[in-house]
Amino acid sequence: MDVFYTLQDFMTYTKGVTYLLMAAILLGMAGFWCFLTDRDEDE
Amino acid sequence: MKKGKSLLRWAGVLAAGTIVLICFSFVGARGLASLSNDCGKEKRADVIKIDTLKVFGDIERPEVIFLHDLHTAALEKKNKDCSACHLSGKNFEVIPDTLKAAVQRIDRMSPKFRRLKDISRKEVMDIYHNNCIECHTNMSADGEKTGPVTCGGCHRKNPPVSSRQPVGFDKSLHFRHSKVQEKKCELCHHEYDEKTEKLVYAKEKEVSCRYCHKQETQENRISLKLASHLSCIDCHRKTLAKKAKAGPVRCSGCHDLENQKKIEKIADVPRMERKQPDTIMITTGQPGRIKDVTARMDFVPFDHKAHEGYNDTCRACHHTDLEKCNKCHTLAGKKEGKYISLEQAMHQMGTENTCMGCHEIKQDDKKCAGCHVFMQRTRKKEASSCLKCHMKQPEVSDPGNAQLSEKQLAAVAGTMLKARKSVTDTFGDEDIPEKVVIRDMVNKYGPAEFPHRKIVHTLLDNIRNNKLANYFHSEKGTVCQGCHHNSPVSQKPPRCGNCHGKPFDDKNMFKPGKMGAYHIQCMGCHKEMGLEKPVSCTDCHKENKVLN
Amino acid sequence: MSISRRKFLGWLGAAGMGTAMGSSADAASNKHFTGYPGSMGVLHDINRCVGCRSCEAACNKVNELQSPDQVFTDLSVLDKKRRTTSDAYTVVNRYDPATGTGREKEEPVFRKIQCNHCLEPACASACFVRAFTKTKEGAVTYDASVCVGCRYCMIACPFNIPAYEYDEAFTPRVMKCTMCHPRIMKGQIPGCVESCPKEALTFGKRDDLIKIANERIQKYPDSYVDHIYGEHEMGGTNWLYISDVPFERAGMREDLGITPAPQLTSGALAGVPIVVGLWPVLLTGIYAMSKRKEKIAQEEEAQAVAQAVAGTEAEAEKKLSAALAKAAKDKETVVKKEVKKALEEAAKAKEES
Amino acid sequence: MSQEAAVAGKAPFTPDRSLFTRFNVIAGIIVIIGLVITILRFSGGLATVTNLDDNYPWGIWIGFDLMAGVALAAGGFVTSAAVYVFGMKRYHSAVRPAILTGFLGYALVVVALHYDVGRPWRLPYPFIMQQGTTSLLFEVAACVALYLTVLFVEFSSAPLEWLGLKKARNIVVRLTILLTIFGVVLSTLHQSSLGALFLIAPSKLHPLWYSGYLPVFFFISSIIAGLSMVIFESTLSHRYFAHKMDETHLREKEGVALGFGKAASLVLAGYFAIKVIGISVDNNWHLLGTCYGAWFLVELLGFVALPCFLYAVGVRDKNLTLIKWTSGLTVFGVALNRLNVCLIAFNWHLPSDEKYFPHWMEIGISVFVVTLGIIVFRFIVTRMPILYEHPDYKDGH
Repeated sequence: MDVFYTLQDFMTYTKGVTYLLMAAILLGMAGFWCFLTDRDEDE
Repeated sequence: MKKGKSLLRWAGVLAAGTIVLICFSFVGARGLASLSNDCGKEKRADVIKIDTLKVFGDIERPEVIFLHDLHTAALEKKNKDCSACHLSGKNFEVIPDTLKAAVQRIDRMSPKFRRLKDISRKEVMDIYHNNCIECHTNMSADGEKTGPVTCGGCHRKNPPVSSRQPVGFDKSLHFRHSKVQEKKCELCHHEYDEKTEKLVYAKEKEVSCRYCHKQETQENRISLKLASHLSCIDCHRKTLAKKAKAGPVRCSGCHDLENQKKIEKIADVPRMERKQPDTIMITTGQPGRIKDVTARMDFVPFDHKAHEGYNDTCRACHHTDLEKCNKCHTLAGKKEGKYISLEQAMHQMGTENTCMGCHEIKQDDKKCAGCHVFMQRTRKKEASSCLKCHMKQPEVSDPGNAQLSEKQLAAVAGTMLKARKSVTDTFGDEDIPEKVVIRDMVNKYGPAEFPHRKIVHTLLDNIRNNKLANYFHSEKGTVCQGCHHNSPVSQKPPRCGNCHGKPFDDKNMFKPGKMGAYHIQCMGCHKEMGLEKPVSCTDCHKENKVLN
Repeated sequence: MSISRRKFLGWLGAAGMGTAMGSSADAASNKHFTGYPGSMGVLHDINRCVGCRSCEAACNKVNELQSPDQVFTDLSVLDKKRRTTSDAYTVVNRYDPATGTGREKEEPVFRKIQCNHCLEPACASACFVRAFTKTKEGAVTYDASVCVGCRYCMIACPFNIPAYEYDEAFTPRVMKCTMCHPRIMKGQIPGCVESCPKEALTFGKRDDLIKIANERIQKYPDSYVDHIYGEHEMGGTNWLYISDVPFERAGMREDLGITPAPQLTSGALAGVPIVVGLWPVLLTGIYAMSKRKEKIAQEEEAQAVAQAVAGTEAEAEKKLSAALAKAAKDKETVVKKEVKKALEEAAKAKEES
Repeated sequence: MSQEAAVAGKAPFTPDRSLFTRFNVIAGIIVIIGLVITILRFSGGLATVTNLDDNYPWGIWIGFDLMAGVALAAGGFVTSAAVYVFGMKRYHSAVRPAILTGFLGYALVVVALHYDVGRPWRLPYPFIMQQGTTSLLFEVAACVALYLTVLFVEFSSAPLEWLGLKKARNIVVRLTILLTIFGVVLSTLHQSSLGALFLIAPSKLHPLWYSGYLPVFFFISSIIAGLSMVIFESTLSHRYFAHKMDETHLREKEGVALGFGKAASLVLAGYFAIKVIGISVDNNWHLLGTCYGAWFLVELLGFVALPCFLYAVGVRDKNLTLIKWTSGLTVFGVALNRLNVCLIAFNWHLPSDEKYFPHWMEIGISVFVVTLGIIVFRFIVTRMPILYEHPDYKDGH
């Protein structure tokens, strides 16, 4: 793993990853909701 | 619902609202920022807190702040004197016969207001309320400016700040008083006789008031405050009544900083005579020995007479009584001496109550600081300097048990002190370079001519009449060490450049570079000695014609 | 008076070594950060500074800044308090230590102001294009080529250091001291330090500077306040100060605390992904529930309607059948009548014939 | 109603009137001045039109246009959330105006931002060049950018109906719920982050306003601003565009005012509570005695507690006028809060003569931007199906 000497560097890296994850989550959620509910219509 | 209003108006209102909001907020903000600092309070020297009722338990209202001089002045106008408020106290205190002489001149007054004793809460409270309010109301009835009559008026929440300065009875004052009173010491000095339970005067046993009269009143001795106010003020008052020149009777007369500066000072006060020794031998207390085998160090001859001159009161050294140091400060230290050993009592640094501590403080003098500021305070002193005080004792047969009386010891001390040579010594002018030319900043300036010999002479002149300095600079080359530090004393010390080269060398990071060294040393010294020059670079460096 | 290149490389080498092995111990656990090992800094000894402004002059020269109207040898500018601006990376101010204490005027002290090059720079933490970099040499540098000019760095800086070229129409930049990073990389020392005649500025490794500072403090206890400003302030800075007067008497904030800037915002930043992760769940949940309520409501309604409709149909049926029956009956009677009539006529006709 | 509509119809700006109505003239003048200042700012730099300095890098363009602007544009997400997520269908007619105001609000914020930042053409840099992920401003930027898009899409159904592009319109409508949830998430994030921007400057912002809760304060107060703004805006538009409103809208709008008023009152109460908690956790009680403390109390009592109470009274007595005026007060209050945090209580250590006071041209631009908003709003509502439902799309929901 990379070695960070300043909290600044560390956060730049980790927050960067977090942002990517957040994008993924937002899209994933929408998709998952559809997957979860696409059979509801016929009840 | 109002009809037919045009959007225009509304847009207007919006815009106006915006602008108003913004402006108003910012004006507000500026106001806030400017208002943030609070006003200063008036300062007086005669602020007296009346919280007498505290002796009867808690007080319900804030204590009264009483401005004494204000009242004294007001009463004077109506040519009333202290007796208007203070009852004569002839019989509120037994006056010992031995002090009759004094008493005849003083009829003491109770420092309390309109009473001699605090009998009961109720009574004391009434005394104040009735008298104060009565007087105030009467005066205002006569249309005179006067004090408050409402509760809040006296029991104030935010009293004026007291600028009361403690005042001391220094040598000069003491001399002036004893002169006026034809050396009638008994007028003031007294001590308490256990057997007769009386205050008696003991000749040549006079001590400082503070040795007995402490901060607070103890069972058979009143507090220093009370003692001084009773004696001083009453005497002053009496003398004034006789239309004679007398000391102040107002608070501000003694306790106001400005007035304190006005008090007349006698330059060279003659010695206070009470049969104290001129010279003494500071010993470990081992009776009569000329050398204490357990102490190993030689005793120190001490010029008591001279030091009386250097200090303002005996208390400077004799902090609790006029006994010998080693009575309490023994080699091992003991309870009476707060376990401060003799060694500490004499050598402890960073305090003015020990020999070395006091001597070190003397180095802050402008004339000394130039060199001494660069000397590490917490450094280890050279062993040789110990012997300056712990002088070699004159040879006696069998030092182990040679018996000598106090007097003899003192005499020995005297002779030893006489033997001391206290003259600053240094090299002959021929060995002191006259000028040193420094060419290090030639890229910026012309060479700097350093008037080496002139400076040496100035330094010597500065300490010419300083006995202490002379005694400690009496070896050749000691003075030179001021600048030529960190190298052995020598007629030809190394050049600055030999040690100081490029700056910021991480191998020896504590040593400044050459330019830094020069400027730190020269400018530092000039600053400490309070020399106005140099103001600008060209005061030392020649203007560089080529560059500018 | 530039330090030899070799020694300098030595420094960087040391730094490099540290980087390689040194503090990986701290860094390995991404919890406690001690800054780049062996990073450089400057120690400002306020006690030594005489306010000659040589540093300002040097700074102006080496950074090729716009030269001011008053020459640097003119000390009258010290009469007013100044701050760093877009054409002065550093300024020296004079302070009277007695101000605010009620004491009368005292020997003035001089303090140099410039970027303190924080170990955890607030400006870098605040910049949304990473225009600021904390270099391993210790300097905090600025890259104008990405700067948008939001000036959030200026809001963030606890020392009020960054300045802005407000009068630039097209290429305004944030301006601040760079600790002469370019010079350092060339093996030189910062311009101000080089020019200081009294060595009131000392350049070296931050760790060494702290040693030096402590040495002076303990050697001359009554000439220094027992505190190194910048050792811990705002998580520590590469520019350090020691002084003979309390630091706030020299116009420095002593209430900044020791929390590094990134820490101040980390909490809020940590909240962001949580919101992103859970809000959709929460909201969709609520949505689903309200939808379901709606649905139930609708179904009930539908049912009611159906019943109503059914009721009315039955009614209609009855009516119809009744009507039909009646119609049939009438028809019958009519037929009978006709038959009867016909029979009668037939009978009549028989009689006549 | 009809008669009122007629009155409103007489109002000087209805499109069938000549071009030189009083509104157009004044608006025109403001716009012209605005354009002139615009030219000055972009040719001469910030110094020529602003009083910004090195101690006050942010002026009213941030403090008012951005901070207050974003807060007041919160109506969009609040309403759409209420209607689509919480299924309060009875407020449906309020959605479109709210979305429109929100959209315009954000659009104008972005416009104002172009004036404030040094090199506006670089605004996309945080996304395309380097990502300063540790900066809360990055987070704000990202969310605002995304949310603006979301709002645009949400709003686009109106112009699409207007232009009669059925297909596209239907696609958009089908996305509604997704967009709404997106919108709420993004709003939560950037509304709070606007407050979090100041977390990094504890030494500059006055302790009474600085708090670890700043993000929460900002988010909650933005909801309040959103609710109030909807009431405020509907009042105005009803006064001037009543003739544009269809039956449903006119029928529902009282309900909207009452419902939103009630909600606002409730949230204000909560906001007041957490503000007090904010004081207590940092133990800043003693500061209330100071001048800044007094100012803080003005904000807290005059613009939080008071409107909270007034709303409550208004709702209990069904007093629409009171509710409407209160909405105005509340909007003002939130704006004031933003100014306090961003400018007035900021740099509170500075001596008064060094504190910032906006240049008239700065105010000019702010007014100009607001005016732009009004003009565009008017242009849209007088043409597109905002205050009424497009005949072709009845039972659209």
